[in-house]
Amino acid sequence: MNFWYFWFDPINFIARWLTGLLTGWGLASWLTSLIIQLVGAVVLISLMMVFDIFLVWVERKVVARFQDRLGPNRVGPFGIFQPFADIVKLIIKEDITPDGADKVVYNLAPVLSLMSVLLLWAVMPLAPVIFGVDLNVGALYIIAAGSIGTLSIIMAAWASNNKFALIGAFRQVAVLVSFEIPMIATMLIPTILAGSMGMNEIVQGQQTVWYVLLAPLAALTFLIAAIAELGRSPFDLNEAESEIVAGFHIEYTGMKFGLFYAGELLHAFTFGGFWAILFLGGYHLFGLENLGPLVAVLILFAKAMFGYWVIMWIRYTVMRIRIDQMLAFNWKFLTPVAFVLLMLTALMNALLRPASSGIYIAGMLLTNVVLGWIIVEILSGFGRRERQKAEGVATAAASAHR
Amino acid sequence: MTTETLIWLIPLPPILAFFLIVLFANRSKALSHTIAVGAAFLSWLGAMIVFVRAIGTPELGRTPFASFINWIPTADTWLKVGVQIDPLGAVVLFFVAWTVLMIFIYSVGYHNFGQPKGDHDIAGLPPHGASDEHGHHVPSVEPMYSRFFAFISLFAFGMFTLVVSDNLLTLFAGWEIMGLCSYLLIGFWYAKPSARDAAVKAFMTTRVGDVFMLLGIAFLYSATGSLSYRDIFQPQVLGALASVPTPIFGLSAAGLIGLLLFIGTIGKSAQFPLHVWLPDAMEGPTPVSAMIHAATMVSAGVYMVIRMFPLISLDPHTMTIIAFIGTFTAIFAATIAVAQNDIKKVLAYSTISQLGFMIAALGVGAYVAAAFHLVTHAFFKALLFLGSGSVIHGMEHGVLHTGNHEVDPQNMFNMGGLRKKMPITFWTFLIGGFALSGFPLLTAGFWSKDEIFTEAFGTGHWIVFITLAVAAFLTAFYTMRQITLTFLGEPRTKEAEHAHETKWTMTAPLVILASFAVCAGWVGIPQDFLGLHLNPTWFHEFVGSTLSVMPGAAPFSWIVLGTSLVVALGGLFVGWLVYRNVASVEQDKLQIPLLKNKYYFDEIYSAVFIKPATWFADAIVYQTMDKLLIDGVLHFFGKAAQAIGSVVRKYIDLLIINRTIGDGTARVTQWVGKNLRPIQSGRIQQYMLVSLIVLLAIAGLLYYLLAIV
Amino acid sequence: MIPLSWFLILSAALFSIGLFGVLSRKNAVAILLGIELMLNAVNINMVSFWRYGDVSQMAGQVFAIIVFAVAASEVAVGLALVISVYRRRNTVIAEELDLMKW
Amino acid sequence: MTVLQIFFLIVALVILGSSLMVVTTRNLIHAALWLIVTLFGVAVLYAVLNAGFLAVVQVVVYIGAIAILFIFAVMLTRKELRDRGPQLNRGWWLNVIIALLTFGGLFWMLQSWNGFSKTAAAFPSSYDALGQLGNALISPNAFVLPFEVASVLLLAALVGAVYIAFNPPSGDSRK
Repeated sequence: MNFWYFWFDPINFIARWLTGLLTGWGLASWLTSLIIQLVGAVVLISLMMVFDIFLVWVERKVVARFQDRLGPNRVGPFGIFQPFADIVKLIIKEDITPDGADKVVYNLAPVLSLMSVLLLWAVMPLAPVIFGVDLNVGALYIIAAGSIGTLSIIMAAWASNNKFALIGAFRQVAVLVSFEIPMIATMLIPTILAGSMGMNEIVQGQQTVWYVLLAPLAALTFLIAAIAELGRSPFDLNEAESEIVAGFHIEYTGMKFGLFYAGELLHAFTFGGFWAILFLGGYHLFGLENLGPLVAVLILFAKAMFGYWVIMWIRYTVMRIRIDQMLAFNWKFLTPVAFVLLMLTALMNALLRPASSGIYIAGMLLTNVVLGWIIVEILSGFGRRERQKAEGVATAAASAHR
Repeated sequence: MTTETLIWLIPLPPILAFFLIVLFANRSKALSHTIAVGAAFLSWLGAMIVFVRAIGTPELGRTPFASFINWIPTADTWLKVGVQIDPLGAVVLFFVAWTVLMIFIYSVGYHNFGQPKGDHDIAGLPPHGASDEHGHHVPSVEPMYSRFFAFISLFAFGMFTLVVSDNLLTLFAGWEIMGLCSYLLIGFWYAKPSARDAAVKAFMTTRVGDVFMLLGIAFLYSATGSLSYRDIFQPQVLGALASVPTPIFGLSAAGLIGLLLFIGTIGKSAQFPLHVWLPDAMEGPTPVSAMIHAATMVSAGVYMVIRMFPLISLDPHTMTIIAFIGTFTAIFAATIAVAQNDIKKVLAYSTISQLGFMIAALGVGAYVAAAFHLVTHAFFKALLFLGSGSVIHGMEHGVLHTGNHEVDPQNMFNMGGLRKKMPITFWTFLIGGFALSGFPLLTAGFWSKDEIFTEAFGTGHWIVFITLAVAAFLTAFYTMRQITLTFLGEPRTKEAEHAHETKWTMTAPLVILASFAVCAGWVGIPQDFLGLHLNPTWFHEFVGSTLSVMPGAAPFSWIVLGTSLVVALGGLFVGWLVYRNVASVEQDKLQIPLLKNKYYFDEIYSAVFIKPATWFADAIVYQTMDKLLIDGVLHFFGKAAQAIGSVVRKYIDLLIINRTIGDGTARVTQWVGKNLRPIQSGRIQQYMLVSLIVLLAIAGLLYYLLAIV
Repeated sequence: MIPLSWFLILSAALFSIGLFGVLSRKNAVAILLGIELMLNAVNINMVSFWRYGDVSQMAGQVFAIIVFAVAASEVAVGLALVISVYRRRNTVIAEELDLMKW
Repeated sequence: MTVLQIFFLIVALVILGSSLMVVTTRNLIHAALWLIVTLFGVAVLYAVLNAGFLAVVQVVVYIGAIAILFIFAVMLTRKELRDRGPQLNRGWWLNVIIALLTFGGLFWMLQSWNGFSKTAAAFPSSYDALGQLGNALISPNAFVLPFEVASVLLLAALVGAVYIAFNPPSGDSRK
């Protein structure tokens, strides 16, 4: 019985045990709850950091497969201990602070960068009973944490006293501030569908049907905005090795660079997780999550890994685009699409909600399909015009040449 | 669908077509004419159904198809509008629907649909032809094709409204819509100054008649409180109207109203003395001439008089005036027609003359005869006009072929021998011409004209009878002159040699109308013709039943029959005889200046009305009233005000206001500004500091003051 | 429980500090920073009055949000102006931008 | 003194200290970063006041947008990264007096108000402040008009900012 209690509510089980223990020591109740919350946060963060190490390996392995290589395969079976070797390497490197750097800010930036990612896990509902806090403004919280990441980038770049870093930061900040808009707009779509901004309620709202079925275009838009937010290819022009060497973390060495790197990987995985939560049903998988919270956590991690894999897939397949193309893409395409989606979804949701669930799902899906079709038509028309213009220029040039 | 509903719906398709073409279809020529012809066809269909039901309904005269709605509330009653089809309305609807449909179809060909765009055609001028890829000159399509169909659709709406309405108000509305369309269509080629002038002339001249007609309607409404035929033609109402005297010419109210309404007809049906606009109206495209100025609109004037016959016939004076005007117009226009060289002008004067026949028939009380001639005339005159349009079209083809644009394709002396080139046009034109002349027994014109003669003779109007007989002789003469000059003999010009037959869209209406020009008369063969005892005259029975008392038919007379045979056959023969060998204008003995210049009516009007009016406007109104009197007063005021102003300026403005107040304040302001200048340092923070200190000071002061209180 | 006065005193202090910044800083951007401080002081007041009054009356929060909007607009336009001025005059020192004087 | 009061005092100290740094520090980037600390402190205060939504919005709008814009502006309006020389106007001591006077005036005014030191009723546990706020913002009986006006203001500011900062492609304004 004790075991089943643990199995179905492990966190509360441990919390109750700890409370008993600590009050037994004679501590004040507020101190006890504070300690327990701190312990919870520390445990969660530590787990994520360890998982981050695993992610390094995943990333290196996957990219290798994408590029038709083997990837790390010397340290341990399948090279699984390669990240530890990397860490050792990073730690023993010389820690350089450039001359003319703003030391405090310079050292604060990588911490903030990783912190902004870890903050996100506070609202991540891992299982029905395993979550940090159930904020009623969870969706906004994600954006808020993301803005701290933006801040860390600009701090790092400015403190480095380096032109390349500053250029990278400018680009990144412009991109982040811009892509926040479609991101918020598409995050509001699950919010509308679930009737709440809280992550838990959004996940619970997907008990019967995942929102990716109701709003596939929103899922796609969110993914694109998330990739831009992450600064990964094709939107990785904050790093853009071939142009500005490494962007904002050009001057960082050793473990400080490691923090940025780890933060980036974990960030990608986290957004995979949020993608799963907002659109892919979170820990729901045909009732399997009822077997126990740990199963639910596994399901969620698998889905998050899928999202992470999609992000990687795009990263290693698509080439980088220019900053002006990127901003134009956002302001002239993604933002309008996101707003149209938002309005249309709200409207259709209000119209179809009273209908039976079959009609509701079919109607929402149909709306998305029709809108997608219209978007594709508009895009292809635009593309045709551009192509004709280009061809016209080419023929004109050719005739002039002749 | 009940017949009443159907009658309501008859005028609708053309107006819808008008809006559709104007708003949506004006880019596509094919769509425009499809809409217009389709609308005309729908109206035709409705009209035919109504007509068939009407002739199948016994006692239609007593209980016509009628339906009305309350429209405008007047004090304690309603101004009603509605539709009504009685036997007269039915036959008018019949010929209107047919001619309108025919002319719509004809217009498609007339405006060269399917031909290429002109090389240098501009909107507002007739098309000049185009060159195709082989360098041949071919006719070019009308640039304002859609506009034409929109206008004639609107016109058709007006005509149908006029025919189906059961009261004078909607009749007048249709009447005026047609007036507008007439203006628009005469001036269709608005880039031609002559077309513009003709349009304005037509509009202004008919306006004179319309004003009197409106007066008549207003008088009628004030006298009876209703405009609907049903109410007006009540015996007690008519009796009251006939017995009320008016101070004008000693006419009764009925007579005066009838006279006023008849003046409207004079304008619309181009009777003397307001006939001057109709010949000039030939500047419009030929389908327009056919439809508006021969078949329908000018008939509307006659229709109105026939419609109001129970009222008009109450006063013998009015009837005398009507008879006089009609008879005079008939002979007068016929004499002018004899000397015209333009193929359309001849027909225009012929139209005036024939309308005179109808009016004269009404004047002698021949109600049915007038209606009969109205119907037959509409068919054969539309046929003649369309035929002339076909001839002109063929001639234009010749002109395009030779490229000699000096040759007028409308002048009959440039034609000749066209019967071989344009056989269908020739034969149909011949039928129409014979119908117009009253060729015995076969043609419709004979029967209707004969009936008018019989009535005039039978009622003892000798002068009318003889005058009309002479006019009929002249009619036959100029008709044969026209046919001879146009179709018989040898081509007088190269252009005539190269003319050829027009398209089926133009010839098909000709053939259909030609059959009507023959057959339409057979419904009106008198019962005792030649002393035989035939079936009762169907037309007489049917239309006559419109009146509350069936008019009696005048007895058959050998004198009348002989007269009508002599004038018709004699006129035709003489015409052929005289013009058989005429090769040029110089050989024509009838080019009498007096006739050629239409008795100088335009000049007389110019001298009598226009010149004095211009003189009055210029000399009296402008020079004396405006410049001398009004401007003088105004100038006086202006001068006086200026004088007062200069005094004020000198002693008050300059001295006190400028010197003391103006300069003084400026100086003070300048001084203050100079001394306050350092405050404006341009530093935002300093401003803020100062304003904050002031705020704190005032807040403290206020608090202090409030605390004390 | 925290008394309302603490919040009010804090916001008054923050407001005064912001005011000092606005009045004293040379750099135009820094002046805008001071304005942000003042706006935040106002917002603290709004929210605390909401909390310490009738919580079902949302006016305090609503106007806090409107202050957010105003602050965002003000910063956007203000900084755009500063950058524009810098391009033309090559300085952002408020005292040197005294073109609008006599 | 309860835990919450201690917590408040700490936050208040952070806010005041960092805001003082904002107005006094020489390095403008540091001033902007200090501003972020202040804003974060204010966000915490909102959370203490049960206005969670405002706290998050404070972070999103102020830290995520406004502060970043400030740092941008600072970077874009200098030729070198360091600020040299005094950053305060000459008569800054006068401004200290003015600020102190303002504070004194405000304090004096506030303490004369009888609701000055009242305490709040406990926050109703099931009260959905966020939902109420949302309703109030879009309810025609409440604040929909100010809300719309604010949105129009934002739009105008957007257009205005783009227009002002737009660098004409040709022209000699950039020297």
